[in-house]
Amino acid sequence: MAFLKTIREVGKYFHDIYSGVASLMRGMKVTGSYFTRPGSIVTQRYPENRDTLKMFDNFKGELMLIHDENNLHSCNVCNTCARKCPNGSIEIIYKKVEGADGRSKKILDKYVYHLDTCSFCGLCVPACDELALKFDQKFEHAVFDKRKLTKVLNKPGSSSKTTNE
Amino acid sequence: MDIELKEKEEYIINMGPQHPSTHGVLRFELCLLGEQVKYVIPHCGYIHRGIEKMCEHLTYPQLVHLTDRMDYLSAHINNEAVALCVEKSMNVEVSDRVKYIRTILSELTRIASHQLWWSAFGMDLGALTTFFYGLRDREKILDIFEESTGSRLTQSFITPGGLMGDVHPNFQKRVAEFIKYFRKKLPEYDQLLTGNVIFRERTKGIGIMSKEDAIDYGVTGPSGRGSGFHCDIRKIEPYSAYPFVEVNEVTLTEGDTYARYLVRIKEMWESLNILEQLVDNVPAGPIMLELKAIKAPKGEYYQRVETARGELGVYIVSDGGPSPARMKFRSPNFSNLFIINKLAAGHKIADLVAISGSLDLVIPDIDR
Amino acid sequence: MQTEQLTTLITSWVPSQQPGVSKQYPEFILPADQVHFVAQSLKAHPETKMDYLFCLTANDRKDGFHVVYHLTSTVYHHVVVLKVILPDKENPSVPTVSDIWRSAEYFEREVYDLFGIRFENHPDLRRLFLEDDWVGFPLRKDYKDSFTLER
Amino acid sequence: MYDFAPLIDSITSYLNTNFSPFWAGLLAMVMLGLVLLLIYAVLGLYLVYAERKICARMQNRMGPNRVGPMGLFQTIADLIKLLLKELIFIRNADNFLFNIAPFIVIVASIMAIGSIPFGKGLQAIDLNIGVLYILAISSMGVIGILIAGWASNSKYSVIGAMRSGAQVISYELSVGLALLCIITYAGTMQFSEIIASQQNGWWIFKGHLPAMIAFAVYLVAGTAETNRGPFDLAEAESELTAGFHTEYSGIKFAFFFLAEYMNMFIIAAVATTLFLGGWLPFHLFQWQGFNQVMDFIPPVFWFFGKTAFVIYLMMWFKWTFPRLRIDQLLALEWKYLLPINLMNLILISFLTLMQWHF
Repeated sequence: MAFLKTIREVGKYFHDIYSGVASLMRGMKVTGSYFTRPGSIVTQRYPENRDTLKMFDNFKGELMLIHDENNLHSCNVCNTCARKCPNGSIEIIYKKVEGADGRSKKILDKYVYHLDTCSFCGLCVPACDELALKFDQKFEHAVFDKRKLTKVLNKPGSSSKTTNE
Repeated sequence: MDIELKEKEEYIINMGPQHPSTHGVLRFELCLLGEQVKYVIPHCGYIHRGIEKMCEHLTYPQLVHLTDRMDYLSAHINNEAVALCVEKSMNVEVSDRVKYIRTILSELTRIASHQLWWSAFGMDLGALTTFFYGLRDREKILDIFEESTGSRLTQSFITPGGLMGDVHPNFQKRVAEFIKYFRKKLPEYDQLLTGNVIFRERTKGIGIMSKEDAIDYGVTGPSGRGSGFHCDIRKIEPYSAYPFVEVNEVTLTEGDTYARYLVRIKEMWESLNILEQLVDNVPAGPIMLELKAIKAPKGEYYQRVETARGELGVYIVSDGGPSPARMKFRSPNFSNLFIINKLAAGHKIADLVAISGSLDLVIPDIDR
Repeated sequence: MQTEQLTTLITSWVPSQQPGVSKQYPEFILPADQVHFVAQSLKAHPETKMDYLFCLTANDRKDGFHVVYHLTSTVYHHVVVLKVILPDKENPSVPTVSDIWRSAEYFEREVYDLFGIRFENHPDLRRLFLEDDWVGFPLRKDYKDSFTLER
Repeated sequence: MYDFAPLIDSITSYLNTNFSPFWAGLLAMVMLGLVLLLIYAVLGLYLVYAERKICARMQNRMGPNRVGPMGLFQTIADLIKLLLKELIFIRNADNFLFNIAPFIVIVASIMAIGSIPFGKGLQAIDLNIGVLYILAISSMGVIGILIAGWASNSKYSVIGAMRSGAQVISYELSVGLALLCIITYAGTMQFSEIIASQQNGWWIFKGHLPAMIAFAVYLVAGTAETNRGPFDLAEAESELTAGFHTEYSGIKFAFFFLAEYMNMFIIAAVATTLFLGGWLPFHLFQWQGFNQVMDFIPPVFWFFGKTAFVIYLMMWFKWTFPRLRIDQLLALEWKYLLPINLMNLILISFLTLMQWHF
């Protein structure tokens, strides 16, 4: 019996070697097959494909104030977006002017957006009743100077739709 | 305390806070006896941001985005936990459409998380190619997320009361495509790693965790289920669309590193099955409830969900104000971490790496 | 086990228990010196078998610190919440349950770290997240530092 | 055809007629040294490039593609970067040993390359104990690794160095025994004669199954000896950050890095020479036409082609398999490779004795 046991153990020894090598071969088949198929490369050549690289419509890039062709935006300084922002990334600086009807009215002076503290939670966009805000497709946020991340969203010379009416 | 007093002349090594195998800023204090690990003391807190304190200053919709940053690999599920807890406190129910979409997103998140875990686990064991295969397939899921939610990692899409927006019209088609794609790719994972003789030798019988230990230490998720601990919240307290689908809890009884590995691989198959049941049946309906103000009434609320790593508990104490008076996240990784000394003591350094890899720790979730 | 049965059971152990306010899970407010005994009994009792402590936390309320224990059974899947109110805000202390559930050891270290509640007989009560020389306990309501975002 | 001996003879005779014997010898040495160093540097750099391209293809990536066409100059750019980098001074390190360790490693591999036959007559020194010389020299490298680990005054480095010591010393045995199989067949240790004995067929084909087993064992043990692939325990990125060269920076790190790749080349070159017929072309039976076409390809190409094949195999191993644990590594050597090898050697001795090989 002891002899049989030895035979079995020797058999197991060689079976271990065989099954081990076979399992290694299976793994090598996977990597080897990818090696022979250059079509499976998934790398995107980023700076070269800048022209064709299109982000999805919903992509949350930078916040922007929508301006129409007459350089008009629709912010009416209600401050909802600033209040909704969890990080205090939006600051709305306004000035009070005398309206046509004699009542003082708030007019947007600077819509300040701190990109450095923004966490792209997207609470501000649906909060706006005037639909004045949206996220654009920009994703290259890197700058050399941190101060450049503080942006003024209303374009120079733009005015609000509501004041013009 | 498993740890005896430190003797003189011990060979102490600090593994971390910057170390390739701790996957983040976690520090293991190792006492070595040659190659053998005598004991491990985990030191955490390197990425403690005080999320629970920050939540006390934010309104409920605002604090959702902080939960993304806890376990960033299951961001959707963390969001869902908060949303469910707040909805439970307000005693409202979202539409079936929201429930279905939430569950699809959660299951996609689970697959993505397991894919990243698989990649990193292979790296831990020295198989460098796994990393790229896992990430290649995860990219498909992230594209689905990006198309619908606008972000790839920290989506903040699920919010108390519903969703931040409707999903993209392509959503269901892309998910169905992904299911087909990934069913083809998953066997490759097995060929590359699961069947490999070196891998089996490295993981089988290493770091055996008994069921009692798992319950005692509160080790949940795939790590706990590898020990036979039936801890799947999707089965115990079904939420969202889980009551509508057939969920099979994957459990194994060996409790070693290989069992924890297999549970995750099988869970990916299981998640694909769940997705398949859901993706063609998404009903129509509103995506956001019409609520005057989203705030929890006075009281205490607790919601358990199953993230990719285990049981996430959200505990809200509210005074009825716009912000919670106390927000506690019972994060799965916090409990999963501290069993490591029990599992790794007596094994080799290489085994410690395998064990900590098989526990699938995400450090920001431990520290919060 | 249903809420009524749990109430009678816990009342038989601690007559001075009070029902909590939570509607979600059965909740019991216990005196600080009884919590270890109740915890042990809940784990040992064949009809409760509360062997899994899934959450231990504290919160800072007006009437003192509340230490909250969320227990469940892996056999029966029923949940019970124990709560201890510590009116002494200067030097709060409660007996540890880390000898009953190992998971409590680290939950208690976290609570000690962030609230300053001492757990008696805890084997290794050190700060967990913050540095050892940190001053104050951040999750207390009266905690002030220079960089908390105030709204 | 393509014999380099006349070229080298003419250079030697030119030196001997125009210079005194002392200067002639010195000039010959300097020329040889420069040529070897050039081969060493270029080969090392392009092996790194090849590895990066191959692993990229296996991982569905593109690999280096920015510096030069297809990234061909990437490794040269890396070398320049490493040359310009600061050499970090380690506090409390043994400075003399710390500085000398990379040189030991790199000198060992340069010396080994000297006796490798790249083509007919294209061999710096044709020792009559060539195989023994290579074994002796290449095992010197481990001394450098041990010194590097010890002198860095870092705990990770020491563990890496000790692992490397245990590993290289035990796998040296298998490498030696596997080579001994072919030496038994060929009856000589001189590289030129081993190649000459393969004129009528490479040893891996005419040595029957035992030669194939010896080749497989040699490949595994050789991979282990270079601290590569699934046997990179001495570096073990995920366990010991970088093992024995954790504390090295700049050009000293580059020395370790180059030496690793050159050791791989040496292992592959020795495998080529002993098992795959060195620079001999592939001949098939008596097909004259086919054989003449094969003869037309220069021997240097044959040598590098075969070496590249072996190197590709080693890279394939590395990018597919997980790393072994230290005890499994030693178990593989002492429980599997060594017994198989010994049995194999007995079998081969018997075959040689009976003259059963072709």
